[in-house]
Amino acid sequence: MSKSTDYEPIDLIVISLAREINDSESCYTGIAIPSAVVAVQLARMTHAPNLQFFYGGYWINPDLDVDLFTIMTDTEAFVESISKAQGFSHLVQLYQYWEGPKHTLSFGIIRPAQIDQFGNINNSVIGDPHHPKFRFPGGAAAGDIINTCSRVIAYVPRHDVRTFVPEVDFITGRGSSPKWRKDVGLTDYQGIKTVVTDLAILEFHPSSGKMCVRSIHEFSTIDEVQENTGFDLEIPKDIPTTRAPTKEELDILQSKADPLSIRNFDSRNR
Amino acid sequence: MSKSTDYEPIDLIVISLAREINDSESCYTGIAIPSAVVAVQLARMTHAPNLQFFYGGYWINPDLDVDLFTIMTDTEAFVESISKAQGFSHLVQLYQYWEGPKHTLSFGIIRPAQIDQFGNINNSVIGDPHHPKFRFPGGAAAGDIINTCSRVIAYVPRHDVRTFVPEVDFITGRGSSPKWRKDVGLTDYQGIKTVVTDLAILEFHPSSGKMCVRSIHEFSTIDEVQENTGFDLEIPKDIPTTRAPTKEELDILQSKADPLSIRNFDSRNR
Amino acid sequence: MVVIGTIENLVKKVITPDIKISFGGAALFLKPMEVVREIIRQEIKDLIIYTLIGDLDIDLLLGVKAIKELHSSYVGLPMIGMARHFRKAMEKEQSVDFYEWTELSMVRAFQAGAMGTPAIMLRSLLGSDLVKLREDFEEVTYRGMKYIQVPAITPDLAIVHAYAADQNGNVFYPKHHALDEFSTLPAQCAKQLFVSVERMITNEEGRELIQQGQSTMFSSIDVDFVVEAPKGAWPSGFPPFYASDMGHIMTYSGMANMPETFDMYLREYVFGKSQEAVQ
Amino acid sequence: MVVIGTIENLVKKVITPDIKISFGGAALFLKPMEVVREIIRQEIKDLIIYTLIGDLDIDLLLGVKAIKELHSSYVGLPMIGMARHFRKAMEKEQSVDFYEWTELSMVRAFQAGAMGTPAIMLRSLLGSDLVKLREDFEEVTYRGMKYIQVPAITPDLAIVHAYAADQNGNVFYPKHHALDEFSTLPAQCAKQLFVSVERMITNEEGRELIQQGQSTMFSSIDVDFVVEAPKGAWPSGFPPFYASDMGHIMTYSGMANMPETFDMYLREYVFGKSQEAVQ
Repeated sequence: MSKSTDYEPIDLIVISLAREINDSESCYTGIAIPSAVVAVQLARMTHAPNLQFFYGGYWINPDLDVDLFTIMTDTEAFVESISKAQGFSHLVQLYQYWEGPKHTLSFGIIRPAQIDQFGNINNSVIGDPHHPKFRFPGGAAAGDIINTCSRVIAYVPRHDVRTFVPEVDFITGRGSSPKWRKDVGLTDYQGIKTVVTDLAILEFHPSSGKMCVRSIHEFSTIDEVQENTGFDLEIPKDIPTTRAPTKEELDILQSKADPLSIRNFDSRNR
Repeated sequence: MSKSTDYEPIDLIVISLAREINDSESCYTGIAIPSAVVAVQLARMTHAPNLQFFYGGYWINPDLDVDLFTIMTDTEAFVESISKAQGFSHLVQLYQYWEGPKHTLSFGIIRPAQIDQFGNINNSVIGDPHHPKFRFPGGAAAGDIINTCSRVIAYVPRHDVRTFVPEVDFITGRGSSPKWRKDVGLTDYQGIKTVVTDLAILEFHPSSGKMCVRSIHEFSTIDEVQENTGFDLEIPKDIPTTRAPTKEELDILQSKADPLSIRNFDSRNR
Repeated sequence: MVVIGTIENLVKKVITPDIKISFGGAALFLKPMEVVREIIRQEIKDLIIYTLIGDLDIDLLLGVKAIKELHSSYVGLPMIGMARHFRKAMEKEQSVDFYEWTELSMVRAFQAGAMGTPAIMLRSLLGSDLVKLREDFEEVTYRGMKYIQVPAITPDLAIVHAYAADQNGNVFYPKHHALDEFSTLPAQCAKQLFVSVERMITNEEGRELIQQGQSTMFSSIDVDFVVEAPKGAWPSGFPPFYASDMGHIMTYSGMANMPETFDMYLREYVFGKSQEAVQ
Repeated sequence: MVVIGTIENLVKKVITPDIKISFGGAALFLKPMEVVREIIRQEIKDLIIYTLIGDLDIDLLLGVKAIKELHSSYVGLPMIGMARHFRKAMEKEQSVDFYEWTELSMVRAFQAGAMGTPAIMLRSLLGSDLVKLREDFEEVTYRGMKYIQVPAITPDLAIVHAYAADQNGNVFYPKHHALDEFSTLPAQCAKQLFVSVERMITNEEGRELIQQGQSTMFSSIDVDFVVEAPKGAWPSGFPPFYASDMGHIMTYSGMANMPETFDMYLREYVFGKSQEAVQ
């Protein structure tokens, strides 16, 4: 890190994720990837109060004023939240928004263990799947979300060559390739559109589908980003700097959206 | 009718249906075929108090002391019955007992509009299905029950050549043919085992699968049965007479199982 | 986002010719009868209807020739008798394409639609001539066993009647619910959901219902259109609020017998009186 | 007919080697943990387990080598980190056949099992290498569209934890229920159902719960075995009664790291204390 800042990289990750969210969109977040949960609540507390979202497959638009982790882990807050949610769903109803007759969810958020230059993700294994060198926990819904939400936002808490590989060892979920999506009839679902890391924000070239740099964070350099990426990134001439967190964003993040700092689970584990 | 009795033919139909039911079996009855509903409740009120049954896809073992029609049509009885049922089901749970991982229901009861010598039933159409001469209401679950309950009991309120035909115009549900059931892998479901009419009780020969007479009612003759059947019935040498209703059966039927005489809907309509 | 409106306005806006509609309810229970009457009042035609067990809803619509294509496992007046206009439409006028399903196959096709799977295998249809009438029912073999594969049902719109809706569009169902899945099954497979309710309530009242143990039958996010229609299932029943009005249905059955008396029925019970007066 | 018994007796009677079991709950919520501990106490091995999201339940059973074949979409300790014994079993010992599903494909396979359909088509698995590892996942085309067809899951037994059961075997769920379908999905596809409950109640109390608006999660007719196990989901959570015990799960995560400390964990929390003392 070449510059010191008054926030942590994980704060910028969460804030950048939140900025990818537009008001009145619909989405789903799992409960096991902390920064995604925090980012959604931060977006709701700032610019996206009308986000339609399922939390834990149950609450629809849960309490706007309390951090979401508390709802799941504090039984009193759980009961309290029931009277403040806009509605209640059932798990099976949620799955109807993945594949079913209802409208498609606008976006989902995932955390890949490996991602390659075409946006394929691997949350399964490194090495022979039957005799793995490294076994990840598994994709859970990541593969489903890539093929059922209109777009997907990925985040990577630690940008390094272990995560950013030329070709994933195993495709848990198929990438952004527009050609493949056309061939297989999945054009309504664009795959991963954006990858937010602790060094930069990445996106995919609309026709080639290859990963390129959208912006780098104020405390990182383009060399640092390229060094920590296992393949050649497409780098624009003038590289924008990721907009730094505003004081308001940081305040709301720290005091309301994530007072228990559950986002730090993401920087500790991977 | 050659003899006068102190009961109506429909009473003997219902009582004979009830006698086909064994205690502790499991079953389903629809709510639209009155004599089936009454027969099940009569069986529960006499010799089968431990019958496991779904009523209307909702109650499991509903009130043993009230007629079932009242539960569906009297809102106070409906609410009252909730506290007396042994359990509550959901429609979709019921369908898991038709096709699903749970044990097979012991029997179902159906009312065919046409039935042939091999136990095929037609509740659909007479004539060209696209330009029917006569359109029946449709099979509802009759076809499903034949292939998903261990055995099926059929009843025919008016035994005549319009109903008992050599070959049905249209197979709404496939008959008892042991060979066909073996070929298609449905041997767990025997199809129709018994047909109770206002003249006789009929069954199917275990190997040929052809309809034969089990007993004739005390007020009918074998000639009458054969005349009103559109094909040659196998008739045993000594034809048993259907056991007449006992006084207790008649009393319970009239006073408790069906005080509103909904079984008469069956003798009025067909 | 949920649109809340009057039955007149929303029926006019949403229900158009050639629309594929699934109806909630079954067998003289929980039919969206007031919406059916409004469809007749607005003279909307060429409907494609899916209903598990059709009764007065279907017979009325067939009587005014509003249905072009019909899918059901049974159309009749349970306990009472034949559905006159259904028979007439099929036998004499041949004015409707009727597709008969078995009850289970139709339920499975609703469930397949809800899951977004295009077709589903089941066994209970084996041996039935219903399969022969349908190009889209296929006999298939999976791991050596025979099945009939039927296509999913995916209506444009489901119409169901329920108890109450709050201003967000959460739809509530009475505490001791029964028969609710006769309405949720045809609703979950449809692209949009139109709900008539006994009464509109405030969000505050909705929260109180939840506190009292009512369940949400549909969540705000699943609902598209809501109208208030007190006693909107009548003459079909809505336990525990009101029973099926068997007397009225017998009256209907008699009046449906001849065109003159059916016209009288329509004038009296569909066009003639305001909704309040009927009930 | 429902059999009500002690956890010791019924686990011994029902859970045998090579049995295919689906677990209710997911992701540190509503896992049948006391039954898992009893399986370990009785040293039952060679289990075939299906669970949507595996966590401590799976990691404990893998730690004592009780699982022979495992189906799940994810095995880890959500928020906290890797499941140590899962990694060890896969990477070093290769002592378990693990079949990774996606969450949706596993849900659809549970639903297919419940419906008695042998396989089901879905699209979200398209392009995934998970398909290549499975002979029983097939790419199929229906009406010109590509799908992956996965086989139904049909376990011999489902084990779930719930709130209360009456003497008929009706199983109740708290009024403001959440997450219940994480348990009903794996239950409805199984041939038999084993339920542990926070408390046994009388039929009279069951009726009172219904009057108060509780819903029956499973009906008597669907339930085969019932045992009482107060706080039986601990340390997974059962809102609104108790939260996931994240502190304990972190302790576990540390102690699972080495064989010696894992033995201490087992002595302390599985074998060492009576059920009451743990909670």
